[in-house]
Parts: sequence; C-alpha cells; structure tokens
Amino acid sequence: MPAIDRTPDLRLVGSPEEPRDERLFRRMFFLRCFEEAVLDLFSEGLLNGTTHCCIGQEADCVGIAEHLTPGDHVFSNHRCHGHYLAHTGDAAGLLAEMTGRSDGVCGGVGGSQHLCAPGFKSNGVLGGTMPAAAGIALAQQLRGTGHLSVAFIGDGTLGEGVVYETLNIASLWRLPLFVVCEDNAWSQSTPKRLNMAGGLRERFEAFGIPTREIDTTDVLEIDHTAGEEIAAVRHAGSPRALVIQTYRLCHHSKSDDNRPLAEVESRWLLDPLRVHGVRLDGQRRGEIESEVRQGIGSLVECLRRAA
Amino acid sequence: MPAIDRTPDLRLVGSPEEPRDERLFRRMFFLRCFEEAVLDLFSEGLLNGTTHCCIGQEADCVGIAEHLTPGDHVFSNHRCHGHYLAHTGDAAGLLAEMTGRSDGVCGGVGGSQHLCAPGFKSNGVLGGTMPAAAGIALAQQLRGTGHLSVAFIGDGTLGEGVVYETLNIASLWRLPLFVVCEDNAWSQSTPKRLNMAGGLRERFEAFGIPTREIDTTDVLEIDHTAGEEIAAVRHAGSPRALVIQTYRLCHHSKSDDNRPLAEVESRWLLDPLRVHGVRLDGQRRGEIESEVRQGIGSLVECLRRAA
Amino acid sequence: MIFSRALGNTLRALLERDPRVILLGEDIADPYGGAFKVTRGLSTDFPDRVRTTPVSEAAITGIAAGLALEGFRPIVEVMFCDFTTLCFDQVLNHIAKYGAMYDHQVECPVILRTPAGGGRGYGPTHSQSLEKHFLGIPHLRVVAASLYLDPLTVFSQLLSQSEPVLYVEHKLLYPLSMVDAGGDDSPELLFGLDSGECGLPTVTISAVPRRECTVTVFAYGYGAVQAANAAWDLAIEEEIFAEILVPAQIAPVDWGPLERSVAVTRSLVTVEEGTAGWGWGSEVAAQVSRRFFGSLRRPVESVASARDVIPAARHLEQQRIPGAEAIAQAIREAAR
Amino acid sequence: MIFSRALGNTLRALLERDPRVILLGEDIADPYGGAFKVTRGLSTDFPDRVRTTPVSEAAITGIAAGLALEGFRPIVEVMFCDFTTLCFDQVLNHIAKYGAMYDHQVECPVILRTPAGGGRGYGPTHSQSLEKHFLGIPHLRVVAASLYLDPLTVFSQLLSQSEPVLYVEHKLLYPLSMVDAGGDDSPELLFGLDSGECGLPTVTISAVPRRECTVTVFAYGYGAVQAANAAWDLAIEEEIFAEILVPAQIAPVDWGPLERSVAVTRSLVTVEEGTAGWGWGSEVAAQVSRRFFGSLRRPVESVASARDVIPAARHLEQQRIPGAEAIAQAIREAAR
Ligand SMILES: Cc1ncc(C[n+]2csc(CCOP(=O)(O)OP(=O)(O)O)c2C)c(N)n1
Ligand SMILES: Cc1ncc(C[n+]2csc(CCOP(=O)(O)OP(=O)(O)O)c2C)c(N)n1
Ligand SMILES: [Mg+2]
Ligand SMILES: [Mg+2]
Repeated sequence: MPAIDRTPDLRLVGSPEEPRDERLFRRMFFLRCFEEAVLDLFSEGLLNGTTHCCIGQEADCVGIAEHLTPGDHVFSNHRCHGHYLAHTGDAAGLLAEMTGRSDGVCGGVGGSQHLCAPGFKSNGVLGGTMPAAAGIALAQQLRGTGHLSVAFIGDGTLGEGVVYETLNIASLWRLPLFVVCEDNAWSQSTPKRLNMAGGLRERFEAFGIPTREIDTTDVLEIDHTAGEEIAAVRHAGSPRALVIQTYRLCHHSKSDDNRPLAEVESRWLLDPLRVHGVRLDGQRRGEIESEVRQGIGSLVECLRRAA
Repeated sequence: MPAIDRTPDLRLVGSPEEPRDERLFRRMFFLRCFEEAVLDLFSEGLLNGTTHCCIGQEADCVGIAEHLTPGDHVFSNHRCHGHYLAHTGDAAGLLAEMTGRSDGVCGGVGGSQHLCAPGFKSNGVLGGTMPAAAGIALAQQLRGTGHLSVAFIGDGTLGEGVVYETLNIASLWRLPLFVVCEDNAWSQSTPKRLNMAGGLRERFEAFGIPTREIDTTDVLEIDHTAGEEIAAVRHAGSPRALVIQTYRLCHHSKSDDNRPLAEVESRWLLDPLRVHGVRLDGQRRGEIESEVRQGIGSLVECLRRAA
Repeated sequence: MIFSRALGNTLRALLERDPRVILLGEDIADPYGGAFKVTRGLSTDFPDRVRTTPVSEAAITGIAAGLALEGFRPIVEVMFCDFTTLCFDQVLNHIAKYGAMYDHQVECPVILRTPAGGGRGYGPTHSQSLEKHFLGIPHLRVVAASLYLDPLTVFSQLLSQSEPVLYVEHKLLYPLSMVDAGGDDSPELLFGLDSGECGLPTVTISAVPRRECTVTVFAYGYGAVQAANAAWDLAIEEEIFAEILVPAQIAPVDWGPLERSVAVTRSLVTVEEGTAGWGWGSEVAAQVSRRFFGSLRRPVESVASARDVIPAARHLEQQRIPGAEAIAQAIREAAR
Repeated sequence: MIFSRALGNTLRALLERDPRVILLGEDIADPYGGAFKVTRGLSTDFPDRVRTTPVSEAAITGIAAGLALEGFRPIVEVMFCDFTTLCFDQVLNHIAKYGAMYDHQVECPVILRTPAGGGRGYGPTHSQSLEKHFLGIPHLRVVAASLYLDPLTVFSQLLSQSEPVLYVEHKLLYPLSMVDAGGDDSPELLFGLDSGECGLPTVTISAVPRRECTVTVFAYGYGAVQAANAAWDLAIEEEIFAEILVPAQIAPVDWGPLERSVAVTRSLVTVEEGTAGWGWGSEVAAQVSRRFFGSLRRPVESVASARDVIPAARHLEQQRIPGAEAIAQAIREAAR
C-alpha cells in the first residue's frame, strides 16, 4: 500500500490569493465532490461502515472555517467531513481513513465519524462533545490565548441534556465557546416538529448566551455573520451561538431518506453551490470545478489502485 | 416494637371544615414542628443518616397540596418531608421511616429521601425524577384521567441536563406536568450566582412551557397562584411551570450552613409562619400551635419509648 | 423468518394484545421504523402507543419509568447499545431501585431494547457490546436476543413479571433467519431446551448427544451463532464434540442448565463480544470454578473482544472482535 | 493524619507544584470545601484552578475531558459515587476512548475522584460502591483510596502517566488515620510493599511472614481495613494466618503481587463492598482459578454486598454490607 500524500491540494482548498468569491466556491465544491466520491465508493463496495454527508450544508463548513486561526479548536459531530475538510484540507487523509488505511486520519480506527487533527476533533455520540468543547475553551481562557473553541451541533442534538448543562457553565464562566447549530430541520428521520418544542434561539438565550439566527445557504452571508460572531467571541471572551437554518440535500447516512420528495427538491433550489455559483463568471467557475474534480479524481484513483 | 398508628392526626393536618387561614397555618406549623423534632432527634443520636429539612419553605408544600386530588401524583426530591407530609399527613410513617422501623413509609429502606405513598414518590438523585414525573403525566394522559403530575425541583437542580430533555418532551407531547421549582437561592453550599447563568423562567419558556414566577413565602399567594396554575394544567392538559422564590431557613442537610448570617437572619422576617401567622387571631393561633405540638410530641414520645 | 421481522411481529403482537404496552424510541416511527427497521409499520397502526422521541436517551428511559410505575409496560428502543451509557443513571438509580427502595410498594418493569455489537464497520461509538456494565445491577434482568428462541416467547415471559429488563440485540442477528429448533433448518444439529429456573429457557445445541460432548460452550448473541457453526465444523472435521448452551437471560445467570451440561463435559468455554475483563464470562468462570472446584478437567476458557476500542476499518475490527476461528480454537483447547 | 486531610494535602501539593492541575466539582469551594471537606482551603488559595460547579455531573466530566485534551490535568470530584452514573457516558464514550479512537494522537488523562460506600445510613442512592461498573472499560484505570499508601504517592504516579482514572474513596476512610506501614501505628502487623508492574504498589499486611500464611485476602477500600483487623484478630485468637493484599489499582489488576502471595497460600478471599456478581472479585476469582488451576487448595471465596439496594436503616444496612464477621468467616473457610 503506497503511502498517500496528505499535504492539502491547492486545487481543492484554493490559495489565499484567489479572489474570495472563487475561493469560497472552490472550497464548497471541494466538499461536495469529495462526498459524492465517497457515496460512489460506498455503492461500489469500496468503503464500508457508515457515513453522514453534509451535501447542502457546505456553506456552513466553509463560512465558519474562514474565520478560524491556528490555536482555535473545532469539535464536530457525526456529520463531520465538511467541517474537517474545511478546517484541514486533508482530503487524502480522510479518504484513507474511510478506506480503513493505516495512513488515514486516525489510522482507520476512527472511521467517518471520529476524526482528529491539530485543532480539530469529532465524535459520533451526539451532544457529548459539547462539554469537551467547553473544556477546551476553558483551557484557552486559562492560558489567555485569545483563541476560541467551536462546537458544531445539529438541531436534533438539542434533545441531549448535556448540551444545556454545558451552555449554563459556558455562560457562567464566560468561556470563549462558539456554538454553531446547523438546523437542517431534520434529525435522522424525524422532522423538527416531532422533536422540538419552543424556540431554538431561546434555548441558548435562556442561558444568557447571545444568539444569532440566520436562514440561509449563502456562503457570503454565513461568512459575514460568522466573521462578526467569531470576532465578538474573541473580543468578549464569552460564548455566543449561531443558529443556521439550512438543509441536508442528501440522505441522513447512506441510503435512508424518507423526507417528502417535494420538500427535498425545493431545497435544491437553495443548494449553496447554486446560490453562490451564479456570482462567478461561468468560465472561471468551470475551471474551478474541473480543477476540483481532477483533484478528487486523482485521489480516488490513487486509493482505488491501492485497494 | 409496638406498631404505630399511621392514620393522619387531625391535630396536624386539620380538617376540611376548619377556616382556610387556620388550616393552612396549622399545616405549615405541622411541617415545621415535625422537622424541628427531627433535628432534635438527630442531635440526640436517635436518628442516623442524613436529612434535608424544608424549614422556611413550608408554604410551597402546603399551598400546592391544597389543589391536588386523589389521582394526581407528586414526585419530590431530597427535600421531601414537607411535600410528603402535606400530601399524606403521615407523620408517624415518616418518623418511623427515619428511625429505620419496619413500619415506616418504606420499611426503613428508603430513609429520609426515598418516600413512597399512593400518588407520591421522592428520590434523592437530583433531576432524574423529572422524566419519571413526565412519564406519570403521560400515563395520566393516555388514560384520559384529567389528573396531573407534579414535579418539585430546586434551583440547583436546573444544572442537570435531564431536566431540559424532559421539559422538551413534556411540552412537545403536551403532558399534564406541573413543575414547581422552589428557588431558595442556594444549592447546597453554592449561591445561585455561582450556579446559574441566564434566567430561571426563561429556561422553561424556551421549551414553550408557560411559566409563572412568584417571589413570596406567603402561603395565601402560593395557594392562590397554585390554584390558578394547576387549574390551567388540568384545563389545557399541557405542562406549566411555577417558580417560587423562597428561602431555606435551616441547614442544607443537618449541620452544614455557610451562608452569610445576615442574609439568613433577614430571611427569618419572611418566615412563612410569621407572614401568615399574623393573620390569625392570637389566641386561636396559640391553640393551633399547642395542638400541633401535642400531636408531634406524642408521636415522638411513642417512637422514643420504642427505641 | 429473519430475526428483525420476528421481533417486529412480536412487538406488534404485544401491542395488539396488551393495552399496557407502549413503544418509545428515537426515529422508531414510520416510514423510517427505527434505525434497524424493527418497528416498521407499528406507529402507523398504533400512533398513540408507538412514539418517536427526541434524541434524549435519559429522558425517554425515565419517561418509561414513570409509565411503568403507573402500570404501563413501556418498551424503549435505544438506537445503539453504545448510547445506553446515557440511560445508565435512569436504569441504575431509578428504574432498578424503585421496587426495593420503596419496600416493594411499586414495580417498574421497563424494558430497554438495544442493538449491540460490531461487524458492520460502524466504528468505536456504534459497535460496542456494553451489556457487561449492566450485569449485576440488582433487580435488573439482562436478556439477549437469539435465533433459537422466538422473541414472542421471550417477551411474553418478560411481560408476565415485573422486573426491569435490558434486552440486547446483536445487530448481525437482524438479517439472519430464526432457527426452528424442532424443524429442519439445521437437520444435522440436535436442539434442546432446558427450561431452567429463571422463567426463560436455555437452548442446547450439539452435533451429538450431551453424554458424548467433551466441552460446554456458553454463548449468547451473535457469538451463539458462531459457536453453533464452530461446533458443527469441529464435529465434522475434527471429531470434537461441544454442546452449545444459549441462555435467553444472561443476568442473573440461570445456573441450572449450565451445571447440568458442565457436570457431564467438565470443561467450559464462554463466548461474548464485549471487551475482556469484568464481563459476562468472568462471572460465569468464577462461579463455575467454584461450583465445580476440583472436578473441571481444565480451566474455563473465555472468549471476548480485545480490551480496546472497536476500530472502524474492517480488518482492524476483525482483529479485535472474536471470530469463528477464535471460538473454534478455544473449543479445541477446552476439549483436550 | 486522617485520610481526608492527607488527601486534601495531596491536592494542595499537586496544585502547588503542577500548574496543569485543575479541580472541578460541586460545592468544592470554600468555606464549604466539598461534601466531605476534602478540598477545604483550596479554592481560597487557587481561586482560578479550584472551581465549584453547577450540579451537572456529565458536563463537568466532559469539561475535564476538554481540559485534559489540551494538556491540563483536571481532577473532578463527583460528590457521591452514586452519581458517577451520570458521568458514565462521558467516561466510557469520550474520555476513555479519545486516545485509542484517535489513534493515540491525543491523551485524555482525566481523574475522577468520588466518595463511595455505605455505613453512614445515607440510603439507597448515597451509599453505593459502583466502581464495579467502571471496571473493564478499556483504557480506564480504577484506583482505590487506602490508609496504607500516601495519596501523594498515588496521585504523583497518576499525574506521571496519561490514562484516565477513577479514584474511589470509601467514605469511612475519611476520618481514619493513615497507617504508616513502617511506623509504630500497628506494631504487631507486618507491612510490605510489592511494587508490582502497574506503577502503583500493592501493600501486604499480615501478622506473620507470608510463608506461614495459609490464605491470601485481596481487599481494597474500607474492606481492606476490616480485613486487616480480621487478620489480626484471627491470628491472635484462632491462630489463622492470613496475608492481606491491598492493591492501589483495582483495574486493570496488577496480577504479579497477587500471584506471588497465592503461590504460597494457595487459597484466596476477595473483599469488596459493591454488590455481588460481576464485581471486582468475580474477575479476580476467574483469573486466579485459571492461573492456579489445579493448585488452589479451595475455591476462591468472594465477600461482597447483597444483590439489593442499600437500606437507610442502620440495622438493615449492616445486613447487606459485608461486616468484619463476614470477612473473618470467609477467611476461616479459606484457611481450612
Ligand atoms: C447520543 C446519540 N444518540 C443517538 C444517535 C444517533 N443519531 C445519529 S445522527 C442523529 C440525528 C442527529 O440530528 P441532528 O443533530 O439534527 O444532526 P443532523 O444529522 O441533522 O446533521 C441521531 C439520532 C447518536 N449518534 N448519538
Ligand atoms: C445527581 C445529584 N447530584 C448531586 C447531588 C447532591 N446534592 C443534594 S442536594 C444538592 C443541592 C440541590 O439544590 P437545589 O436543587 O437548589 O435544592 P435545595 O437543596 O436548595 O432544596 C446537591 C448538589 C444529588 N443529590 N444528586
Ligand atoms: Mg438536523
Ligand atoms: Mg436550592
């Protein structure tokens, strides 16, 4: 098994010099292509186990990552590919991990839900990651680093009690914790109305945590809002929450989707690639897409050869 | 060991014919005398283990109990003597339980924190009683009984995640759950400001649960409010919360009190016995007090002889 | 019929015949019907009594406790056994305590069902067999799903009594066919039923009658299937004859059936998928070593998973979870 | 010096010499200093690093996890062992997993300390010894407080390594004096130290040298104190000589010291206060029965609590928790 090269591929992650619009598009498209490749590999039987793609939610991943600096920390959940890739650019490591290779992110032990890199971790046990993220924020506070700890959770995860225990302590101790709640309106097979009473934003505010709610798949809006919110966490050194109303365009994991077809279809109109893609010059967009496709393609090829 | 008589003593619980003002006073004084006796017995070494008295919070116990009918259910916590006595009048059973007698409420197994009677239970594991209370409410709903389930919790217990899990489900399923949060400003040795971020009422409202907050030790106010709130739960068949700002005038358990003396002393001015006691004719009040003292006295005597 | 279907039919039958039965669980409603599809169809027919819940393992377990205290018979599906950790307090400090703590004035017969085990590449937090941590909780029964005993028989017994239960379903059983011990599914193997003392029987499986067996294998879950296969192969290929005992209830252990077998074979292998150490097999080995002190031919062999997390990568997972060959090897040792 | 003081001094010393040490727990701040006063004085001197927390066992354990992942050495006080059930998910699915699950890129050396055990009439939810449910969690060490080993020695070792730890403090130890094994506290008993392999030693206690002992007693917590007393009485009054082994670490078991003793006595009693079945003693009995197959003189005796809740009433409590006499009786049996 030839070792893989895990240095981020600029065709996928873009370069800092690239115009922001293009770079954001490239990075979202990178996540999309990666996950589409993953789903293909599953169908082919080359991957096993389970996986949770974030197709449709790429703007969250990319928009937040824009504002993090080395020393910040991200704690992600089961739906972590996008968060991981936006944070690290390490497509090769993640694909290797999902293939079960020893040169994967976690040597094949973690698999799709349990990733780890400097400043990044994920765990598939819902909600239980929240206090760990708060503990990391406490470490940052005690060290006086000025860094922050980001916790990504889904709407369904608001069912878990430990989330509230954590919000209380984070607020009480003024921890630099930034909670990003990706509200995609569904929790596995369960629509929000069967899962959640009261308000989403109120659940954070009840603990004295300033909370912003945006209903968008537009990466520029997310980028902008995240910038403000993250700056505010850094400035005040205390927690904030951002609720993003979004939608998952793919299955919950691999093949489980019982949502009304019309609902899903209507949401494709708000596909973040589409929303932001129209802003790009058509030709430039085509170039970016083909670069990303090549990047992912060569990666998949490399792993396919090794399999 | 002679068997004790567990039929409620009218000197303690009063009779329905008694004027309400007098009866409410009698019942609060009953709780007070009982617990003072308990603390004495501890000092004498006749009781062992631990206990959590509700001295100062009697108005909550008595005021709520006024509005419950057979078929309703109360789930109480570690500080359960008052809730139990207001619900059952069973002073003999409770004292026997705390003495470790086989004819105690739970045969001496439960002790001070784990009581059980028809329509009543308590458990000393904070917060964990909330879902059980909700489950009882669900049973009542499924049976269409029109009854309700009351859960007593303290302010500190709002630290436990399972409380929020339960609030969400109770609201979502419209369960006839009535949460009474006795906010006595302290959680064991910890003042609220070191324990709690954000607002208390907001924590219930965030889940869509109508919540009323009253700052009082006046049994009439509590009686009145509880009457309205309980009627509302019965009528709508859905959950409500009542937050009562009160104060514990005794130790947390037996001898642990590090609260500022001045704070405690100032709260004695709002002793519910005093607040309501002034409404009574002095002589009548004296009669009631001596009846209650006699009732408790003879009970203690009976157990002392058996010891 | 495959196990998941048999189990779904069982739940349906219980709902039909016992109005006290209520099903709670995450994503158990139609059209999804649960992560492993066991409850598919049930919420459509019993909308009030089959309730999908928020992602709140502790609360739904506690709500079941309240229902049970009021005379209902709640059955909770915990989506993955890995998340029973979140129910641990409710089970240990509430559900299993209420009866005894209140001096038996009440009963709290909650049943938790949960899919356990690896072999599907789900990784460290979705592949565990955590039942070992629930064994030995006073007043809690732990029961394991099996292909050899109709789930309706099992659940009927559980509903006829009043102790709470953790019912563990190995995920690899779901797609497998139930084995009709009396039928011709496995004409070669001999099946028996020792009704024991706990109300649930222990199934015995062997290629030859007990008196010709030289080793007893005590196994449950998917391990029982692997052990039965191993027993057959060893009988055919190596003339090693093992009697497999598959208890329905794994805790408290019903010692009678096991003692009757070990009294003959005087050698024992335990098989479980949980990690080694303080597991099911430890208690069994301790007790059997005591009860048969001086009369066992060999020390008790215990087969279990490595003391480590369960990796996602298939080849790594297979190294840590006991496979057919590990079981066969233990039987060979024990038969000597 | 009494144990609670020795432990408090230890925590103080750790705070002084290791800036990575952070203490978290409910009501641990001054003037209260914790339900058992162990941390008294510490928050006054280290206000940032000794933090009283809300009543949120899961979150504070998880916050400790985050701190540990970032290089701190958090020590969490869980007010009663009974409430470790609420930390169970954080310990099992997070803290104990991070190292291995992330292929050892990180470490998560959280230490949970918790008062356990009965004897004080606190009733069913405040008297338990629940450590048995944590034994056998891969990558978790379980360590028991003891009068025979300075807590500073223990905690220094724990801070020198990177696995998470559950440290169980039997409540009845708090007011008892530490025993200086080399000193003249108990001039009659012989004390020894087998340093073993796990980094923490096992203390040996006996009235006569090992070669004259006919039974080994493996005990921890308050049971170790009871066992040491029983050993002395039995030696004086009945000429029964037992060697008590008190391991600092109870899981994983450090087998070396135990094997060296049992190799001589060929008879073993285990003592624990947790309920019987799937406890510490079960694993020990299983392993010793295997390792000494054919050479033990008698089956391993296990002393543990009844399989039931712990009643509040003192006389009922005493019936369920093993007392000195139950331990002495087991030693008599085992010495035969
Ligand atoms: C503690 C726990 N309970 C249940 C699950 C199973 N599960 C995995 S994802 C999921 C739904 C999560 O919904 P949400 O938080 O909205 O995230 P999304 O999947 O929509 O991104 C569930 C129930 C889990 N992983 N962990
Ligand atoms: C799960 C759990 N954690 C901790 C405790 C210990 N404890 C007993 S009472 C108490 C304080 C409770 O405060 P609050 O809810 O405000 O009730 P109060 O005592 O003021 O009536 C604590 C921490 C417990 N009993 N259960
Ligand atoms: Mg969602
Ligand atoms: Mg309080």
